Amino acid sequence: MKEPGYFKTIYLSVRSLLKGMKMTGYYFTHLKEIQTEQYPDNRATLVMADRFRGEVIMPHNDLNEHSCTGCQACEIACPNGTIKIITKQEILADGKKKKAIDQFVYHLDLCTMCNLCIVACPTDAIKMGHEFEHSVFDKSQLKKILNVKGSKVKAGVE
Amino acid sequence: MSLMGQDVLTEDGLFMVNIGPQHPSTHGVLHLKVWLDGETIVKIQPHLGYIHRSIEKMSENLSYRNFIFATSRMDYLSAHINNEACALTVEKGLGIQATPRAKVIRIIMAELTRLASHQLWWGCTGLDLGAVTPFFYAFRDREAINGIMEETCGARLTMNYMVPGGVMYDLHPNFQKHTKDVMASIKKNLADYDNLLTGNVIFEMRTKGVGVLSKEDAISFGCTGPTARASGVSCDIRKLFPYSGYENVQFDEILATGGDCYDRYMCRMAEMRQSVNIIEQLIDTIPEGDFQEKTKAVIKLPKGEFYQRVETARGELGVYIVSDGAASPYRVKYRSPGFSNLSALSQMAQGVKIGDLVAIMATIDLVIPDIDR
Amino acid sequence: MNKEELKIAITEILPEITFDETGEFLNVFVPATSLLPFMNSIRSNNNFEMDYLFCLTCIDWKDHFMMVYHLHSKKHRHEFVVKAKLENRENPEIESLSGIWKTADFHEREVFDLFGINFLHHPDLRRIFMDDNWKGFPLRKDYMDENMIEI
Amino acid sequence: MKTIFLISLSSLARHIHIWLEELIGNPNGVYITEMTIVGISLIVFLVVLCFFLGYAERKVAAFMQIRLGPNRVGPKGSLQIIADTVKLLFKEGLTPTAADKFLFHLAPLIMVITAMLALAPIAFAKDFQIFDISIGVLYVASVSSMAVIGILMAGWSSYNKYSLLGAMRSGAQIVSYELSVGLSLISIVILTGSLRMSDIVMSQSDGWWLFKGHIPILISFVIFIIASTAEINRAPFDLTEAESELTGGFHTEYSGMKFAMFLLSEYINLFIVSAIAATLFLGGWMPLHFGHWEGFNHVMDYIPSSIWFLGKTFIIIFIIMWFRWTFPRLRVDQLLNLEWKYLLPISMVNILVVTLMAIMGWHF
Repeated sequence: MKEPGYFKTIYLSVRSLLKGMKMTGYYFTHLKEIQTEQYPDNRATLVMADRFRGEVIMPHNDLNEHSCTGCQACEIACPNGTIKIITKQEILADGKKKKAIDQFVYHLDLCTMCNLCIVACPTDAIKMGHEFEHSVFDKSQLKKILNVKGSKVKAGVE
Repeated sequence: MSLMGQDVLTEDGLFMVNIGPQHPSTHGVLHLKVWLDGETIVKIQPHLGYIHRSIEKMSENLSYRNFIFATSRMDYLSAHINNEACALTVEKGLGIQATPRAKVIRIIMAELTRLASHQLWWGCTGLDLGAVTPFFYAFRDREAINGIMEETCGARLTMNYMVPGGVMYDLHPNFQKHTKDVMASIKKNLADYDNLLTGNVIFEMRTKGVGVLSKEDAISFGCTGPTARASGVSCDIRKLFPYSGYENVQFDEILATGGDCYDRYMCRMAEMRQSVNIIEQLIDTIPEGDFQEKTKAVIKLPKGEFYQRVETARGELGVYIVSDGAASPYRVKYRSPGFSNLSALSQMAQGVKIGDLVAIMATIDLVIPDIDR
Repeated sequence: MNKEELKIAITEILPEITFDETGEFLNVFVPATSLLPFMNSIRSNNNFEMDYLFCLTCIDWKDHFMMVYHLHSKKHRHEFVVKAKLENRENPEIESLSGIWKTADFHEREVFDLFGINFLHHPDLRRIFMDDNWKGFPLRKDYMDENMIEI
Repeated sequence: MKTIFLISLSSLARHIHIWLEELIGNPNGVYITEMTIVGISLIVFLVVLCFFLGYAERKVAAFMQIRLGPNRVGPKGSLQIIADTVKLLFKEGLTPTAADKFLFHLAPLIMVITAMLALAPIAFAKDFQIFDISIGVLYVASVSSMAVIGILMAGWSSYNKYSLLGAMRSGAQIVSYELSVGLSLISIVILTGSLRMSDIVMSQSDGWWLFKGHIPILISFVIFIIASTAEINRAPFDLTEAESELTGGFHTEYSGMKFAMFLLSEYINLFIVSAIAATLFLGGWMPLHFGHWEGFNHVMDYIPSSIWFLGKTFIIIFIIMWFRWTFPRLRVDQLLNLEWKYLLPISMVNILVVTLMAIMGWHF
């Protein structure tokens, strides 16, 4: 390929530069193309995707019941040791003993939001919440107990 | 006199500068010791390991379901493809295949990841060469892809969507519509990319004939991906060792012959168009059916060794699992593309200017966690 | 060449080689002492031309180390795995291949760093990931560290 | 030209002068007082100008990059720069232990002072000029090239290898581009026959040089814009800073107020270069006139001359900003190539043509 001559080089260079300037000039004059989202201002209207993985939560119903049986499947499934389940023995009405959760401890600081615990859960007791603003001043606040105090296992969940 | 209290020159009369670990254009914590003669680079010595997190050692203690998540953190721009490589290796060990639907989903997701990765690379290349504006145009399109990822996988960067046997859950109902919209806008915006950088005379001067890597060197250094394809090495794993149904897709392997920064750039630009092409072929014909093959709760691979290659946005990622029959791998080796590509840097940057070093680093598309693992 | 042809051709180069065909690749077990001449010949031999070393690693089998080289030929499109057993756990040594494949330079440094295998005649054998004064070799199975925690 | 406005900057200056003469009486006292007022108002003007330019640059950059830009502090983010200045004022000014302390502290001052000096002969409005020196163009050209001393000093004294590399680049760059800047200035001087700024402006009362000078002046205008962009180290010629190569170039080690001074000097230089381009090529404070359109010309005369001057200046500033947010950076050898292979030969030929034009009287 022949090298373009001196003046052609200048012409081609200037043309390519003007092409770029035309582009930036276009966006400078078309302000509707602006992509910025005003984050803390749009908090009220900000909708996260329904599958968004922000943190692990354990939904409770109106009767303060959850579906966690304390089977520890999530604890085994977690690659980082994020979940610790402390169980207790509950005595049922007919005198039988039954394993139930005492505390569902969730270390948010260790969690990588990989979703493996939710997939592993046989009773759909935990799911991913949409909260993503997790900054705290003290690391210990990131250790959360997911089951509400006094909550019980939903009837019929084994 | 400053800089004079001690002898700043080395014994050979060279000027040693540390580029990195904190430097705007090393894309992370790469440390290059550079010996300069004036502005000309005489010798380069990469120092790695600032972000070594021993993912290989960690994987030895994780089950076959769990170790996949960590690979998202290696090459975080190709997180999907990394996960896919692990899932494919486990599937190979189990002797199963993903369901047809999962295979197509995997290809679409992998190509979306490649597009997003190349877009970020394009923006960073502009940034490294001193043009700040491309970065924002690149992010405009990348955000749209990330939105799709978030909708279907639940995360924007470290998706962990692949599991042995398929994908974690089915596609989001809006997936097809959104993907088509995004593809249409990306095709339109690729013209912007060309106007802003590709044809620009300053950009061409900065990249043409800079950092030439010969074909023999590219093979010898184990370079893969666009870095090697720009030198004329045919190394697209999607073509050579098709996995996950790439054999049924029409696309071209992009090859160039120059091996300089400009060719590497053009390879990636063409690859973006190929990825759009692949996605458009598949998006309307995703087969119905299960998204995941049934696997046992505890996966145990038989005794043996399993090696799986995939083509990430940067090149060939190999996952080498040695199993002793237990529930977690005995040894995992990730053959990361960036590690080999980086080793060719010192060859490419021989005798170039500092500005060229930045251009070379930009066009071999370094992702440091991928190199350090 | 397919696996059978490869086996015959490789045996011609070095008769004392043993094979293992259970996996995906043809595994070729080479004595550590004759690794370098063997590799040299398969790199330059026109029938092989194994010009692409795509993976180089090591496995710690507790009583010995196994060096693993995945090789591919860009021209002939055949590939096989070369393995070399290192019995000496205290001071494992093997010849460096960085003169044959340039990629071996970095990969051998990685193996040296994480397994402590001494590559003879390597141009620049230093730790690559870990700190220069790190003690021990982390990917060995018997590696212990006070910072390691049980999850 | 008729003076239409009673309240114009020149009449304001004249009234202050008369008032001071009545108040003080002694001519020397009046002179000193006037100089003090000029100095203070100049500094205030420059600070306000830099706030404005800083804000404008950010907004221009943002809109070109499909962003919003500053929008938190003050209405539409207009006070963002003031907030940044306050932050920089309170920031600790670090000095490297091994730095040459004296030169390290001196360098930013030299940068700012040389930048300010070059403002003296610029005509801001009709009859409104600090110092109408007879060698105005020469003065500006020589003073503005002194900025390189500040950059070299900063790079040398910082005890930082990046700084040193940046400073050395700057030396090569300014020495080369000074030639093109000088030659394109001379092309106007040839046509005007005077180095005095006011004469140059007056010579354009019947049309700006850019229009009546035909293509040769257009070429020298383009060369002037390119070369002066290089001379004030702005992208795509910002090799002295080159943040992707040399992290911060010559000002890597500066922080706090000393860093702000480099920023200040950059914007003052940007203003000066644009002001000179506006004065020499676009007629300074002269309104836009078209041959026989009496009505149009009359309307144009109603716009104050200072608005004309600042308007033209800001258009050129915008173009230079536009360059910055569009182009990649050149490499150091390509930078010198551009000067010695393209700009300099073209401007030399151009000078010949302009001289011929001046002799033959081919311009309007």
